Amino acid sequence: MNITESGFSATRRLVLKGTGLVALIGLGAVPLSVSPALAAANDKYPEDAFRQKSEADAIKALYGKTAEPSDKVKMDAPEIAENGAVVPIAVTTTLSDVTSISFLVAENPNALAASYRIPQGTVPAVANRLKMAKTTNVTCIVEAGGKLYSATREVKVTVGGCGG
Amino acid sequence: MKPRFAIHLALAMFALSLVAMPLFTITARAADKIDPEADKKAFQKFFMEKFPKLKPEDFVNGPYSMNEDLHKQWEEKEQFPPYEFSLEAGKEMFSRPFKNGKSYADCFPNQGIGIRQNYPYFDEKEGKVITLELALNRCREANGEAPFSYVKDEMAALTAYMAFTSRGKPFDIKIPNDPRALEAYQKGKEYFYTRRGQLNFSCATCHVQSPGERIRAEVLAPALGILNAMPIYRSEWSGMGTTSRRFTTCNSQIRGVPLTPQDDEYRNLEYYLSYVSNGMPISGPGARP
Amino acid sequence: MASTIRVRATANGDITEVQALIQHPMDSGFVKDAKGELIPPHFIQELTFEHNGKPVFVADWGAAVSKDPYVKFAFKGGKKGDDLKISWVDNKGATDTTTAKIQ
Amino acid sequence: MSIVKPLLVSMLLIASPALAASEADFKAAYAAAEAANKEAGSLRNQWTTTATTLAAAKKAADSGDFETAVAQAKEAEALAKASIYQATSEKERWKDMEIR
Repeated sequence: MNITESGFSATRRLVLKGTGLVALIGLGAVPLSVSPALAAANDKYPEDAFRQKSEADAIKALYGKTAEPSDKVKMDAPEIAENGAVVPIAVTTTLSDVTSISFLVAENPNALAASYRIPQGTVPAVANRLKMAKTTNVTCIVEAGGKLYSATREVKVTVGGCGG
Repeated sequence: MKPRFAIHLALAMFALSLVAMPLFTITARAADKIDPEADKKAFQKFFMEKFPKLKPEDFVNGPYSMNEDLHKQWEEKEQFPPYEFSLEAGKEMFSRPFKNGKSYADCFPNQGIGIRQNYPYFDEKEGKVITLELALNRCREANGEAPFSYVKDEMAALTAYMAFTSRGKPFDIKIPNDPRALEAYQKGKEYFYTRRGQLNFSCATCHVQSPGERIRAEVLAPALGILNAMPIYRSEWSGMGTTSRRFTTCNSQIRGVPLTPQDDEYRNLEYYLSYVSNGMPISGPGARP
Repeated sequence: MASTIRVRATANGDITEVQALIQHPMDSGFVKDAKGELIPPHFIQELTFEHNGKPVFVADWGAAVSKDPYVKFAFKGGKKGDDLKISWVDNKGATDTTTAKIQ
Repeated sequence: MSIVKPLLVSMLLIASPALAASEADFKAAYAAAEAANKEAGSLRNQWTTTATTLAAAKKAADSGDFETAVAQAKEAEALAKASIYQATSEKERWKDMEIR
């Protein structure tokens, strides 16, 4: 069945058109976050971290330190996303004393997608649905005992249907 | 878009038919008698044999019964399905009376609860197929209210609620012994198998020849049970879609100009597709990629 | 207007599992509308869950969280009948709050 | 041999300014395409690409570029004819794919 490849119709795939467009849109005035090291612990919205482009800058802005991969961080993500607008991603961990969990999508316009503060007594596990601009790596960061652990999976994303 | 392609396509089709012509004359078909019952048996047998591992009721989950990775994503979504808001809106709209005090419940048998599996039906007075969406708009007009668009959220919300009240009930489409009903059924079947659009696909090209295969990121659903989950919340539309919206978008995807929603062709198509899925449980409203 | 927050909180043993679905467009600011103009960013930034006045879960969200966002987590110390207060605020300052009973 | 071809083409161009498409040619080609597309409409089987090509032809004509306009109008006519052919040939051929 030869599917003629044609530019997919603009209106239908608008949600993915965002990839080409990198616009620095200020997210409203929010007081500058305290020194990065405490960024995650305090109760302020990590404004600066959400504005960073790359994953590394976002992690630095959010936690002020780097993460090391650990198999104690179990990540559940689809191999091929059903649709780039609704990608179910979940993480659980056996690490103890977890204070924060974050999700980053490497090649989204802004890498940091979501960050969760885990108070004492809350189970260190989160499931949510994220938007992904294209096939890329999704990374989960767990802050436990002041150190950062991570897990990464590639999730394939592409348009569906025969184009129109 | 390569206009050249269209010419080659036309020529290719022309050449193809020359080859097929002799073949066609050899297997000239007697004017076959319209036999919906036999069609349904053959239709269901075809899919059951093509997917032996699937239980009959699995077919109503479309692409999610075709692929393990997709099935997992669906199960996760179903914990708190995205059509939840539309379903609640539909329930609220369904009970809200019209300006004249009447409400939808007065237009439908059994107050409209648990009857979705009987739609579409053939109205012998009018000699036409009546679908749930058409009946809802007729109810509105009969009570002095403006009809809803067939492809927008209000119609999707109403049909979502009515489908929800019929969940699990098997499709129960009847074809009365009326030549006009048989003809409507036959026209629906013809539409289903007719190639259209510049891509020259028919519904069958995708949903009979290659269900379970991918068309770019999407996995194609089998035609059996394909309407059981209607209306559907599609991640791709990030919104609700009625049967009408699904038919018209399928047309434009293969570069065929869509007809007007609820035209005869679409209602007959829905009549045929629902009939051959008789016995399959209603699973609407559904979530889809 | 009915609340935009749908919550299901079920306690089994000491662990209360919470699922929430929130009605919100979550526009990222990168998408164009039919007329080709950019839809301005409009998304929930902070979502807080409180049990007995104490936050048990706080979400900081960016523009990459899906439309009608969903989140699932669990916490210890909740029991049937307790209240769970949920509130969100978005980048335009709009907010919504609801209280749910743990089942 | 490769030198000859461009030579030939250029000679053709020089010799044919008089043949450049005129508005009348466009109008005729456009009318034919529209008629064919109308017939496809009566068979309930138009293609979206016919409409877009017709629009392109009109646009080219409005900007005075009748050369492209005629070409596009002819293209649209071919598409419309193909959609008519598709409708008529499928009247019987749909049975080939029917599940029996």
